[in-house]
Amino acid sequence: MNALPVRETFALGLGAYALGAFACLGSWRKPALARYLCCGLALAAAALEGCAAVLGLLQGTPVRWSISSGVPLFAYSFAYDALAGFFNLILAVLAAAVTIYSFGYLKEFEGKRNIGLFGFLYHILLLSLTIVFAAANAFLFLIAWEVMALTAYGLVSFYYEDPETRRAGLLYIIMSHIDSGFLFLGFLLLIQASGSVEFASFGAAAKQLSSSHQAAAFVLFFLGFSIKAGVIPFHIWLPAAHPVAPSNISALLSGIVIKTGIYGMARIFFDALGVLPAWAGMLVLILGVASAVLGVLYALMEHDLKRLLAYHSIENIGIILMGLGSALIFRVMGHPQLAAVALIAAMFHTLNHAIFKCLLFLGAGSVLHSTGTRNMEKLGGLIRPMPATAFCFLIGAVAISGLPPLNGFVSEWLTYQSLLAGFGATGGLTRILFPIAGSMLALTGALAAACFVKAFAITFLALPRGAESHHVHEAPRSMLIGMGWLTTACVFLGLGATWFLPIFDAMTEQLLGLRVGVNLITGKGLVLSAGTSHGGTVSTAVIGIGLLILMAPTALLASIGARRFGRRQGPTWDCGLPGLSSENEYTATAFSKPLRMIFSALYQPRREIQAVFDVSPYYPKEIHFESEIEPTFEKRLYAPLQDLILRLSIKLRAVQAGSIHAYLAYIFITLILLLLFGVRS
Amino acid sequence: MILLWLLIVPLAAGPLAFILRRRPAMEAVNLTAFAVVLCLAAALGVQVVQSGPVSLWDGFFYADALSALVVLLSAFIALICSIYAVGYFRQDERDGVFQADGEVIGALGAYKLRKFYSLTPVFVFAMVLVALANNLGMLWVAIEATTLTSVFLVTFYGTKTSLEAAWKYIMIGGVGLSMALFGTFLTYYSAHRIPGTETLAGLNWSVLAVNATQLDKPTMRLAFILILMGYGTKAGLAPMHTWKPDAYGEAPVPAAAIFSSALLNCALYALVRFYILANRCLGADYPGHLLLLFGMLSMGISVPFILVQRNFRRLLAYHTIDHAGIMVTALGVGGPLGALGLTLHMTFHTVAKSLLFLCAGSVYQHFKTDLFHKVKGGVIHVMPLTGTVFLMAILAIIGMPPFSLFQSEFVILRAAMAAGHYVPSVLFVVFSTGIFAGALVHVGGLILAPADAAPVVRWQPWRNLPLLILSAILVVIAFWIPPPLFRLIQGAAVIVASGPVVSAR
Amino acid sequence: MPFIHDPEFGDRMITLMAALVLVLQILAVGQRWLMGNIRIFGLQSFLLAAIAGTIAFFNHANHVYIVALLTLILKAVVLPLILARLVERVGIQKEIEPLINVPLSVLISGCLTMVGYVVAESFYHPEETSGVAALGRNTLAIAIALFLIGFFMLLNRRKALTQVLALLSMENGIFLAGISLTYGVPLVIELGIFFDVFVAVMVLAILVYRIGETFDSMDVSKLRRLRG
Amino acid sequence: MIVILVKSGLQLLLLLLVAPLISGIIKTLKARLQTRRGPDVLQPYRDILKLLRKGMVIPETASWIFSAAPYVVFVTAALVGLMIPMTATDAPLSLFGGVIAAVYVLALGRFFLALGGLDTGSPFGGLGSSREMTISAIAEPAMMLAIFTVALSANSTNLSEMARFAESQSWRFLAPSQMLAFAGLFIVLIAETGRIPVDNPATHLELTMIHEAMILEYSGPNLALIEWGASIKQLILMTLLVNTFFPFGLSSNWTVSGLGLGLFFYLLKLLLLACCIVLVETTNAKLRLFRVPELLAVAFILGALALISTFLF
Repeated sequence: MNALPVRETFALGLGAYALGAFACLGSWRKPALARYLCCGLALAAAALEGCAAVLGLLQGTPVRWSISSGVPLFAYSFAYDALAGFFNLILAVLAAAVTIYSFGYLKEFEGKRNIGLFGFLYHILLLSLTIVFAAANAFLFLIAWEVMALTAYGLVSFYYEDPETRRAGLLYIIMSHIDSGFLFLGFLLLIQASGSVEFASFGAAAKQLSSSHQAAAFVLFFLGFSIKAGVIPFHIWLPAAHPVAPSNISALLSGIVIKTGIYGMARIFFDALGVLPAWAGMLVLILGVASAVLGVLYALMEHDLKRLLAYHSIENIGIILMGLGSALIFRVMGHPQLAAVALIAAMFHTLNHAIFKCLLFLGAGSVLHSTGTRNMEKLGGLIRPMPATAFCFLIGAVAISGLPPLNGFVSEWLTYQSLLAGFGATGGLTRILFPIAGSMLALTGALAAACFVKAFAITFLALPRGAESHHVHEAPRSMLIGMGWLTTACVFLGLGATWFLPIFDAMTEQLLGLRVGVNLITGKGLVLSAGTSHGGTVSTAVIGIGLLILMAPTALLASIGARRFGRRQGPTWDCGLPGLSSENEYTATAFSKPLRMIFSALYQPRREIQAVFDVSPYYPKEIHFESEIEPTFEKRLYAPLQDLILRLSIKLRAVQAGSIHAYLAYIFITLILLLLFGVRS
Repeated sequence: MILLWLLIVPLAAGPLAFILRRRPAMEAVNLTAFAVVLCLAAALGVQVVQSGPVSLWDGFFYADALSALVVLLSAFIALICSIYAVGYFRQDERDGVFQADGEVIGALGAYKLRKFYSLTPVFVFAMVLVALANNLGMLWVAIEATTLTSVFLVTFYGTKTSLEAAWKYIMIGGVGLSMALFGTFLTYYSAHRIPGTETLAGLNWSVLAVNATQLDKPTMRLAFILILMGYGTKAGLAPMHTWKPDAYGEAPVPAAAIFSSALLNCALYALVRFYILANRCLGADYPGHLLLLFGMLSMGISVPFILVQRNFRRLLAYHTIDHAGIMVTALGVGGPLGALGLTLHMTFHTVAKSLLFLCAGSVYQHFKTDLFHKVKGGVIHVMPLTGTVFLMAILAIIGMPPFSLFQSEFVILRAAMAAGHYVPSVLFVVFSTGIFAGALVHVGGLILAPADAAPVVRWQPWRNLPLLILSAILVVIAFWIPPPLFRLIQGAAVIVASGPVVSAR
Repeated sequence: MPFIHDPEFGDRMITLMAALVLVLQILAVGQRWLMGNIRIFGLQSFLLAAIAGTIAFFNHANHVYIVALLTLILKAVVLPLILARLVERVGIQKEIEPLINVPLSVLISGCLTMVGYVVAESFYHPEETSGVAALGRNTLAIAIALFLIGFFMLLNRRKALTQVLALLSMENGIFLAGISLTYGVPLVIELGIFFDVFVAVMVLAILVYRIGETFDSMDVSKLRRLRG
Repeated sequence: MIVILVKSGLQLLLLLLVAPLISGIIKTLKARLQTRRGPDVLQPYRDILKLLRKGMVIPETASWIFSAAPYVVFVTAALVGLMIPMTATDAPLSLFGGVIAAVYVLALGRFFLALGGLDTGSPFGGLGSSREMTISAIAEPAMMLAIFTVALSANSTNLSEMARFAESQSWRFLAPSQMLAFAGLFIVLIAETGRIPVDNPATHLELTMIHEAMILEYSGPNLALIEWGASIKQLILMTLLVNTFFPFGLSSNWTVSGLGLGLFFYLLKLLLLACCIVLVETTNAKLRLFRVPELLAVAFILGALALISTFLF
């Protein structure tokens, strides 16, 4: 195949992003123009990047090139291989959807906010994301990584007038700087081992990396990437930052920005660090399970729609880590075949999660756009005024709960198969770890289903609870198109999973050195097999078609009676009370009450009821009910750490207490010490 | 001949400004003098890059790539700050700052201005002399001169706190410089076995550097400790840093900007001169370990103070201590890469730190306070240009990648890891993360706070021009460094790593 | 007086005078009166000039003569006069109790002398140089001790003026070290150093005067407003 | 392609007929055990036919989801029915959906039923959905562990493979792992189909009902579909239990004689299992809702023990 113009389209895409950025900045005085420029150029750039990604994947062989940077020490070198192509494809798909969505969403900013600045930051964010995925040397990777964090900070704290947003933004940028600190040290270790800054040289030098070096590098990289991905002990910034960000930005954040952590892990663990020891894979798997279970448990207790979705990002990252962890374990236990299946499961779930999480956040955004509130206790009955948003949100909810025939089920099924294969193939402790992880995945899936029943039903079904959700209008057309584009992607990836899998072959060949695509697809391209000895087969296409075919007789059966006696509208059964209103409906807190009781050890729930009465306590005028669960990580881990640092620094302030004699004493003592001991060394 | 003119012009500008009492005249003298000095410095740089070290009066004044770089940076900052000073003091006069302490109206104001406009050129003369003096004794005399001329700049406003800051400045500076003098004497003694060192040239750095291997080892070890303590005090390394926050917090902002960038470079220049001698005489690890110790101490001590700081000018002072620590660490790491990291960092830091001080100055003058909690509305609403430039500069100074300071820190850390200093590298990253958090929380809060209805400040020509120039430079050098400047930086790095290229007379 | 030319006599005289300087320094540490301190400083400078003169006489190094003369005029006469006039202008005579009480500070000065010797031994081996060049070889230890005690006095005293005096005595210590090690640095540098010291004293005098005016007391420990 | 369609048509017919029969048998057996006559075995058929002919009342607050839910419940149950080997070892759609797919398709049905319950806006619907989702969430891991045990030993998650493997081994059932898995799965069966210790199917007492609360508002054909779907789901779970642990009598091919024999054995085994369920129902009282997780924790422990015992013994 002649050289496809990967490099040119990629460079054109970057140029479009840069042009868009400065065009928006230039036109910040005229909001309408800025909005058109921002969305138009971003869409064009996303399309270009999408083509580049597709060409890159078709190309098969990685395309490498480098341009000299200002500082003659380092060149900016790019490598457009399968991994970069895949992640850039996800980015392009999401960027297109979010840009179309933003076209309608930003109309609301016109009077109040600076759209030019928003467009500038938005373009630079997408630009830096594209470079992060295509960077081929540590220097360029770190620059793009920090620019991404910086622009994401600018966008997260876009509504900076309320202190909650500012605090969340600062927490975000400080945590992301800590993780780039870890990455910096990790890269330095590798650069020292390989002598050069290029990723390719890391892989080669990984052989003679001493085991302690490799372990140190692994821990540093794992900490760095899991802070960015929001793995459990380091996740506290995610539920804080995503809800306060504008909805189209939190869609991008959850969809692709936390995936840079996953991309980093795939690139470094499989490419640059050589074969990692078994404990590394197990650590990843265990933290994956912890993130999945705790993520969904905390999500259940949220009644802020976007915080709920943020916690679900943590859960799905956990599922992805399960795939990655088992891939690492299989590789070191000498089962490249199983490792490839596990890696495909992880990468496919990354793609699926990116799409349905972005869809859900856009849905939540249009709900917020119409009603103005994120609190589910005030929403309800939105399915009548906003049928299209409700349908898209429903598809997203079914997909994220992993229910067939949509794409969430396919990747969770592949994860199950790799976990099952783990039981048979490995020995010792891991033999038990895999099935337990499998059952935890089942628990996560079921809890996710429960959580999204709550989210969808309380937000969209029954009667509107708060004043905000009464006279509500449907989201503008462009927002619906954005969501529609992602809904079709969900359905297509679900039903047509078997046609989509071959694109992972190039990636598994690059990272693990073998192609397993062929034995994953059997039965005339319809059935997905696990390609392992313990595996089963499933075909979402047949399930989908089966459901449709069976729908026909049942509809016939049910319509016999309905035609003759018709259907009547009647009030819901209200046990004889005078008319049922929205106060009697089940609320989000009530829905999650049984689970709060069952997992009370984890939540430590706290409840306060004050009855306000004037005559006697038995006839309360008002009852104030307040219940909250304990933010264990913030309270137990991060708050004491922060207090310790601040107390320490306040104590250290005494060094500069103002007395000149003390200052001179410091110098005197240092001089005497150095004179007596310094001279010897 | 350039060297002579480089010295004469600033020296002459001082008394000339003193004679011409009226403000516009003094401003004009200052501006023209520093513009001429900048051109001369640029010419010197070009000549040194093309034809190697320049010397005058048989080696008494000697300029190689390192000194040319320091002179260029000092001259550039002096010009920028003098432009800013014009606007700054006009605003001070409008605000009646000089009348504030109720003494003699008018005359005192003029006297203060005369004091500033006459002392700054002499101060710049002293700094240029530091860079050009080949004789180590002359080097000491020049640095002592910088201290003496800058004391009255610190007491400019005449408030009680500025007096206190000045006293601490001169006392700690005096102690430091006496230690440096002692070190210089010991260096001179350690060269007593080398023939022909009785004459004046005996104390010339180029002579000593060439036959440094014959220096007396134990004496050099003691001498290096004393020099490190002495010039370290001028550079503000911990534990001798205590004068810096007071002096920078109290001095008028143009002076503080020059202190924090140009004076720091001169002190480091002196340290580097002796490091080269010690490196060739004692080997790299003895001076290296000492420098790493002081570097880590300085970075460590600045973290708590930045985390709980309440005054943004003092925050910038602690930042300078941190960056002094970074540069000394780079020197301690040594080797060609470490040296390049040092010279790169010196250049980038000079631009970024002076920009920060000038922004802080504008904010200070508008809000009449330098305490974070006293500044009501967000700076970005009241002063849009200053706010954005301040935010950009603070991001640059804490090492955010698109800007150049990240590149120099990358070089330094890579050199440190290559030399096997694992603990210092880890500490380096930890401290810079701490400082990142502290600086961003405080300055971010200052700039991005929500706006109450404060009127937008109108365009201030004199003060915004330097801001624009410096921020433009800051953005440009992040992506492209002009080749002649980069060759100068590389030449300086080669000298730091391996001593003088060719032995002057 | 034939014995004048005998180097042995010269060496004895220099060591005697250096010892006297050290004793004066320890006296200054315990001294309460400001004027007393200034006079001690003047006497010390005079003795230093004498040592320099003796070394110059024996080595016939005429640039050392000039240095000795300069020290005599500048440090022994002019500086004490300026400082005395400053004390009258400000009008504060008595130094209050130093930070560390007198007996303890004298004891510390003793230890510092010991440190001086330890440091001197660590690098200065006079045996190699013999004869005339070895004149005043053990004055180096006293010079370092002078420097350290001066530093300690700076640390220990509250009065601004005494701190200036301490700084000057440190500078004397260095001057003595220079003389004993290499018979002083080249003349031009020596002149530069003198000039700097002189200007420094002028600046310090102005500052002390200003502090006297604004804080109406020279007690430096009151300067504690700048913290954190 | 045509063969699969014919087979699934046959199996669908069998499914639709046997399901109400089994729930009828359970009801009558329970009544007999409690010394009362109880309705005759065919009563569920009459109920369904009666409901199919009745008119429907749709609550005002309900949206299209309320009326779509019954269809989804019925269709998902039917589809899973086609994946499970009932009379013959290879079920018609077994290639296209393993046991994990079956569990998740049932979960899809439950998802929409819960949404339907909440759509009515009445507190009972919310109560039922919340409890249904909670209990099924707790039951999932236990079910998965039990299924893993069987699947791992059968080297495949396809139900036909599992049945064929179980058939090939003699006295496979007596292996400790199989017995523990059977016990765990039996508890999960009780929880999933809403039998006595977890939920009382017969009651309409507000605070105790779980499954009934969700379908309170349904009437006419919708209610018929839901009832029928629920009975099909019950049949599926019982078949899963029966055919993976006691596979004798499953015919290896789709000949008329083989199917006849298979059907006889299949109904016999279902009858036995129904008797066990009835025994459990009559001897136990209904557990408080917050004690149910302890019961399911027992099931989880049994599943884990079963799994460990596969490679211990």
